[in-house]
Amino acid sequence: MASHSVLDELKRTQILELLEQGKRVDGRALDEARELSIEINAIPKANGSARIRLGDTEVVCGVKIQPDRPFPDTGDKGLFICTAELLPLSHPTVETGPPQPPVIELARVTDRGIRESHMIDVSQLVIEKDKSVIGVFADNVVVDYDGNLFDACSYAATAALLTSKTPKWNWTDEKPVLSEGEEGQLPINTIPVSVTMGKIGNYIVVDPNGDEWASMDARVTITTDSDGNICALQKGGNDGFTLDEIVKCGETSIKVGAQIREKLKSSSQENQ
Amino acid sequence: MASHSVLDELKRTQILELLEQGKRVDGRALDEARELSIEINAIPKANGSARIRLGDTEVVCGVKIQPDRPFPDTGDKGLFICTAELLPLSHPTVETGPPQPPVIELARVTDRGIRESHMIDVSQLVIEKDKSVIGVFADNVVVDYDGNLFDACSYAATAALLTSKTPKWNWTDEKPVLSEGEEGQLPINTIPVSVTMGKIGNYIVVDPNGDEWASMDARVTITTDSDGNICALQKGGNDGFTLDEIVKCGETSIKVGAQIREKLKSSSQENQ
Amino acid sequence: MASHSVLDELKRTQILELLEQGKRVDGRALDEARELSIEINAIPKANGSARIRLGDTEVVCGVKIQPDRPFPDTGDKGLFICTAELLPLSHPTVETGPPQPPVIELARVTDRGIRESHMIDVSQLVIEKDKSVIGVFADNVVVDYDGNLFDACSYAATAALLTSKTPKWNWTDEKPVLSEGEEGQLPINTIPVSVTMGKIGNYIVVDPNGDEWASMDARVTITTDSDGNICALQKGGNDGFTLDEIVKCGETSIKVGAQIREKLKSSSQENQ
Amino acid sequence: MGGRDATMVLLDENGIRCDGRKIDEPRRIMIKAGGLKNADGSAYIEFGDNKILVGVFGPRDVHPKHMSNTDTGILRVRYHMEPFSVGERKNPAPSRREIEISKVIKEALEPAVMLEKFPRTAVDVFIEILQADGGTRCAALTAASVALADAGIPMRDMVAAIASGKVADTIILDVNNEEDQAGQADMPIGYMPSEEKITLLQLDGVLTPEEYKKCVEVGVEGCKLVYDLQKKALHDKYFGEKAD
Amino acid sequence: MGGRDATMVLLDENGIRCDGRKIDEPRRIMIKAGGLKNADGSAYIEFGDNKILVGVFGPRDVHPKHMSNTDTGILRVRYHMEPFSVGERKNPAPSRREIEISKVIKEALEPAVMLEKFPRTAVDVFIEILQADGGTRCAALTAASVALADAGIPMRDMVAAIASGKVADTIILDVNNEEDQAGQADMPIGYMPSEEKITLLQLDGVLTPEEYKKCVEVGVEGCKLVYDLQKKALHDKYFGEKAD
Amino acid sequence: MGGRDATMVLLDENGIRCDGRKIDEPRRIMIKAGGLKNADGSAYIEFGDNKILVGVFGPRDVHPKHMSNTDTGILRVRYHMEPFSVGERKNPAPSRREIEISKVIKEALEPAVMLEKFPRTAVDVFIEILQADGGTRCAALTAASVALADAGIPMRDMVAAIASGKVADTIILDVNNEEDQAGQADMPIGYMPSEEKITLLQLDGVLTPEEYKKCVEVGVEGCKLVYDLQKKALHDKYFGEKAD
Repeated sequence: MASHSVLDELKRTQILELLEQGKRVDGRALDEARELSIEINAIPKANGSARIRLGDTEVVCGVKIQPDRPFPDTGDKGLFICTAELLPLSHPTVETGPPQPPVIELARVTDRGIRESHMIDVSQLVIEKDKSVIGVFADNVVVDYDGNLFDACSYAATAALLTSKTPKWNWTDEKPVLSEGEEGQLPINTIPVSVTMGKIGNYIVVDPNGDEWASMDARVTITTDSDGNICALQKGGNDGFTLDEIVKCGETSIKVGAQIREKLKSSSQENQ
Repeated sequence: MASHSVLDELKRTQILELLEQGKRVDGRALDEARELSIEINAIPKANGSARIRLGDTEVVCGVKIQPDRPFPDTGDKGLFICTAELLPLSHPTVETGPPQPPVIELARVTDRGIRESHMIDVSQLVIEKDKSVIGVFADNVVVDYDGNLFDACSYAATAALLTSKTPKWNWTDEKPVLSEGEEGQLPINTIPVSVTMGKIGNYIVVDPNGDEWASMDARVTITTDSDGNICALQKGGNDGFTLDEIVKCGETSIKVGAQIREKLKSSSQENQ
Repeated sequence: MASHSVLDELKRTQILELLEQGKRVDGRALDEARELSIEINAIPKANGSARIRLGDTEVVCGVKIQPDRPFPDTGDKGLFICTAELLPLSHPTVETGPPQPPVIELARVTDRGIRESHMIDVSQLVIEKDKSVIGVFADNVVVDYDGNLFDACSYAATAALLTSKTPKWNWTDEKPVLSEGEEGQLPINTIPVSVTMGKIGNYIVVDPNGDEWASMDARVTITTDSDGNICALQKGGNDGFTLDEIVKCGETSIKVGAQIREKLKSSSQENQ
Repeated sequence: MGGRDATMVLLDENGIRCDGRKIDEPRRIMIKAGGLKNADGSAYIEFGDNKILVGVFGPRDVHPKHMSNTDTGILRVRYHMEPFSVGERKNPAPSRREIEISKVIKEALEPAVMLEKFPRTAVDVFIEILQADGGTRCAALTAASVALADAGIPMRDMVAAIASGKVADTIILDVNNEEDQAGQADMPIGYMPSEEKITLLQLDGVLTPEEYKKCVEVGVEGCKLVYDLQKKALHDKYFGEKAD
Repeated sequence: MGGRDATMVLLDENGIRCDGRKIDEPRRIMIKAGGLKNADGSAYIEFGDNKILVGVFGPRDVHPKHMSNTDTGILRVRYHMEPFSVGERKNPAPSRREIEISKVIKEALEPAVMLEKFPRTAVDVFIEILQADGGTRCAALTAASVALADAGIPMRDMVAAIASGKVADTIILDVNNEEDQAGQADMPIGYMPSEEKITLLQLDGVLTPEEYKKCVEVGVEGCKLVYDLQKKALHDKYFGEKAD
Repeated sequence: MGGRDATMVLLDENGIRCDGRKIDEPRRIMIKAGGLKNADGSAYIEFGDNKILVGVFGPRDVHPKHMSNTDTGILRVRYHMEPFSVGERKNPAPSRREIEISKVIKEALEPAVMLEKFPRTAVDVFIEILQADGGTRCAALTAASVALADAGIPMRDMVAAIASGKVADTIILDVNNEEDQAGQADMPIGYMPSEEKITLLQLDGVLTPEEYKKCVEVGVEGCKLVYDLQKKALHDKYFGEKAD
């Protein structure tokens, strides 16, 4: 997805010509995300899961919840770790092997968007202070690629977390013992929504698809929370933004984020 | 050993022509293994060891027995781990570096043949339940290559295990303490014997040598125990077997395995 | 720094012609080290540090002192570990990635020179026997390369260790607890000094610079202690030394080492 | 194979297994050909509680070139488990088990694929275990055959796969996770029905010579059942009412 | 961002921060262009207690060749922390954090470097964090720009960088380590003043829409201060009294 | 070198060492040239309780080509310990110690091998430590020289090796494992007798200048003893009664 060919150049020219007329290749408005479909509980044996499609980008997220050791300096907090991986069947250019920098960035941005929103109240995930805590692992795998993995992974993880069931453990004989039959929800504070915008020439488009992603000059991913505040941001790509563009992108992320938050809420409530 | 050259093709043609006359390149019968020579205690500082030659394939196995932590869910069982490695001096094509898939398969098949036979009663290898157990590590290194490493590694490991001396440990002050001067045998239930058969054209030969190994279409390794039962099997190679062939191979593995088991027994008894 | 070009050949010819006249490319005597400048405490947040230049070779060493677990069989001794790394900005040929054999040798020889001199009395670095000890980590990074990293890293580490301040820890509630405000010196027994000599043709030169390093046939690094004894030695390079040369190198290392030891002492005393 | 949970009844007096099946009854199997946009061919299988996705790319160029073969195409297979696919979260690094199974499945598919038809190139088969429930390698091999066919790769036949095994001294078809853990033997089989060739075969556990023969026979019969479902999946995609 | 040490006073009643600075006051910044003998260009920065060394090589050949681009040069950036640069000794293996920051800095520098002027070649930027104190990526980006200029690499502009943030519900300039740990938000910004382009931007922590706007504006103003120091460093080396 | 076990008597009043040897007496040394079928040359050595196997391949092509040298051949050496060769089972991953010793042995062999006679190619020396007992590097270097000669590689001389050292304030020949652990100094030496060149030399432990000189001299004399055994091993294979 990184190589630039003559074909890519032609696509970019076409995309730019359309944008000059206020149009996008797939007919969307500039500030319109693609259709988001959410299948909750796609992996029933996990503690939570979701399989989502954002246009033709498809991601599966499975959540595992299990006892773990706390970090030495935060013995009063549980763990939350969110990962992302590009499966080689998602696109012909994906290679197997250790994750490359773009995938490491994807995983870290997805993780940070959720973590910085304080979506999960990790202070409630303690089994025994300093000794045993609950770890929540949200692992995203990209199954089909058509651009904008940042938002797709974020939505998959959020949908999976909102509908996760967490077991309960008691601290007995110096180890965590599963309390059979007791299950609860994760302690959720807010619903973070990431909105990624691409800059192509002087135009900024929401949720770039694969062709737009290959053509864009820069991008910014902004995560907002249920209060309409901004809680995480990541700029990328090999060009820059003006100050005004960045402020405008903030506003767009709040507006588009609110729509997607409703979608995430309703699909999770259907599955309680 | 994976590359196919014109020379390999010529060898295969010659091997097949001979097989049509009921003969093998080295004069053996189709169901005849090569001569097996066993030197017990080749590495005196190990807890057990054997250096074996199967034809011109040579393998050294050293057994180390030492306290270890049990796996979390099997605190009432000791550990048994068997590995295999192709040393680069064993053949000009062997490369150093992390093990390639054929070597990983070799190690796992060798391990599984012994493990699934329940040769070693790991329930007797507990120092303190859930806290400390005895680990038995049988490491095979291939020193000279002439085909059929599966059986060579299996025989080396079995011969080394049959003659291993295990120290004793007591659980004192929350750690295992060596009990000086006390040594015993490993708790042995049965003697597993692996027999590998190669399919070349429509012929099946026992214990393929290096030239046969490079020429064969498919292979199957079948391990039998002292009761004449079949306890592990692995098919390999890029062709298949008919149902009848597979049944016949089972019978051959029992017959040939019984001969080799006697050989393993007698060489271990000479070394008690 | 390993490749040999026509330019390298020309340089070697020039160096040899000068040596035949008793001269070196930079005007030094054969048994003369380059100027050594030492900046103590270059990294104030570390427990000790030094930035040194030996001619145009520059090394930064930072010392970290922190509680650690002892090795199982030496529970009555603290840890001392010295490393060395070639930063890619130090020379255009340095590559990033896992350390290559020459860097591994550099790190191990630097570590051994200090360790074998017993410079640091690790028996005084115990917080609680068998449970918690003090670890002293001296990490060298090469910032600019002009030959003879062995001595440059050794001097940087020694200068940093001589001026390190060590915190104190008490064993409370089964863990080491920092005793605020108490700081002391490391327990120092002796000052080891490494002297590296290169053999070019039949000439032996002290402290080879980058051009000499690329031209030399063999090298020997000899470390001496404050008593004028020899405590570590490493021969390298793809030629050999006569017995007489080796004995002579020992004498040179004592003589040159004494000069450098004075320099290390005085710069550390200025910074107490 | 002594079984961790000796108290579990794997087979009751009426010959009914722990999950309600009869001894020769496979679990629910659902195969779907296609589904992925970017892969050249794909398949999805649910085999009991296994959920597996397979994508195929190729024939395509090989990099680096010296890995290619001027006489024949090469087949590359990766079997990979998602971290969330098993009980305790799996470490993302490829395990030795995954590497071995990748090789075993590759060698089970090679007799079926006409590699000689595309020299110098490679066909890549990527197997993703989304949820595991015992018998993943058989389910994966079954789905991989369908994905290869979906990609239009020339094939002699498809390989169908299922495990036979032994529980409570009885030979059974399609070993599930509990039976694998607590049972006496597990024998995964891959079979090309029209070629009558066994291309995958493994065994863990102890069998008498008679049981061994029975086990292979029961497995081969099971493969024929699976084979029909493979053909149906391709038919549904290419000739079914929902075909696109 | 709840803050580990809730008792620390990050901003007192007089608007003075924990290290004595005013809310819009940067830490002490010292930039030196050059300094390394072997690198084609280099710079050293002290930014508060950060101490960072940057070396640049290139344009130079790319190995292996297929990594090069016939149309344009490529920029490669490595951000690397020394084991002794942080409180607890850092494991020498590159962390995922270092890999991400390398990428973020690379993408912040690319708009500034005229890569099209040296096709097929690469420029390497090696960033070494000798001592870290919060805001390393901004200090590193600032120094990297100076090192690139010192190497004579053609540039549209330099990128200046600093973080704005929020502590005690107040937007501040140049977040230090304590403020990053115990504060409410940290927003590193990289900016090319003459091009008026933001090329690095990240945010951790919660901001209202108004605070967000303010934070970007404060950061951009801060970058202009840093920019003057970058120009001064180059001037001192090439036109100053101590120029060699 | 303070010695873990201060109570062990390393040298008694009669000048007899812990294993019964005199101070200038080497351990039992048995060298066999040849033995491996596939290697181009090989040797096996028992040196005290050390058991070491060496195989040599080459001169042969180098892959990738750019690693070769048009002017000269290259020598590659790998020193490798089996997991079972030491007291506690060794982790199979190559340790930093093994990498350093590989380099040291390579540089000790290079002066002996006429690399200039086979430009563009490589000679590979694979050293396998089957059982270790102190002094493995000297025993390995000794056997590697014989294996190179057995492979017909043109050589200026063989390198013979042994360690001298210091125990109980006395200079001794051939340091065993206990003496290495509890003694005062260990000095491995590799020497080409006909060239009179020391090609391997290391020292751990404290020596006065006089002891240092003595130690080198004792080591060189020891190497001459080893050298005779090397020549005998080759003679036995090629001219002995058992020669094939």
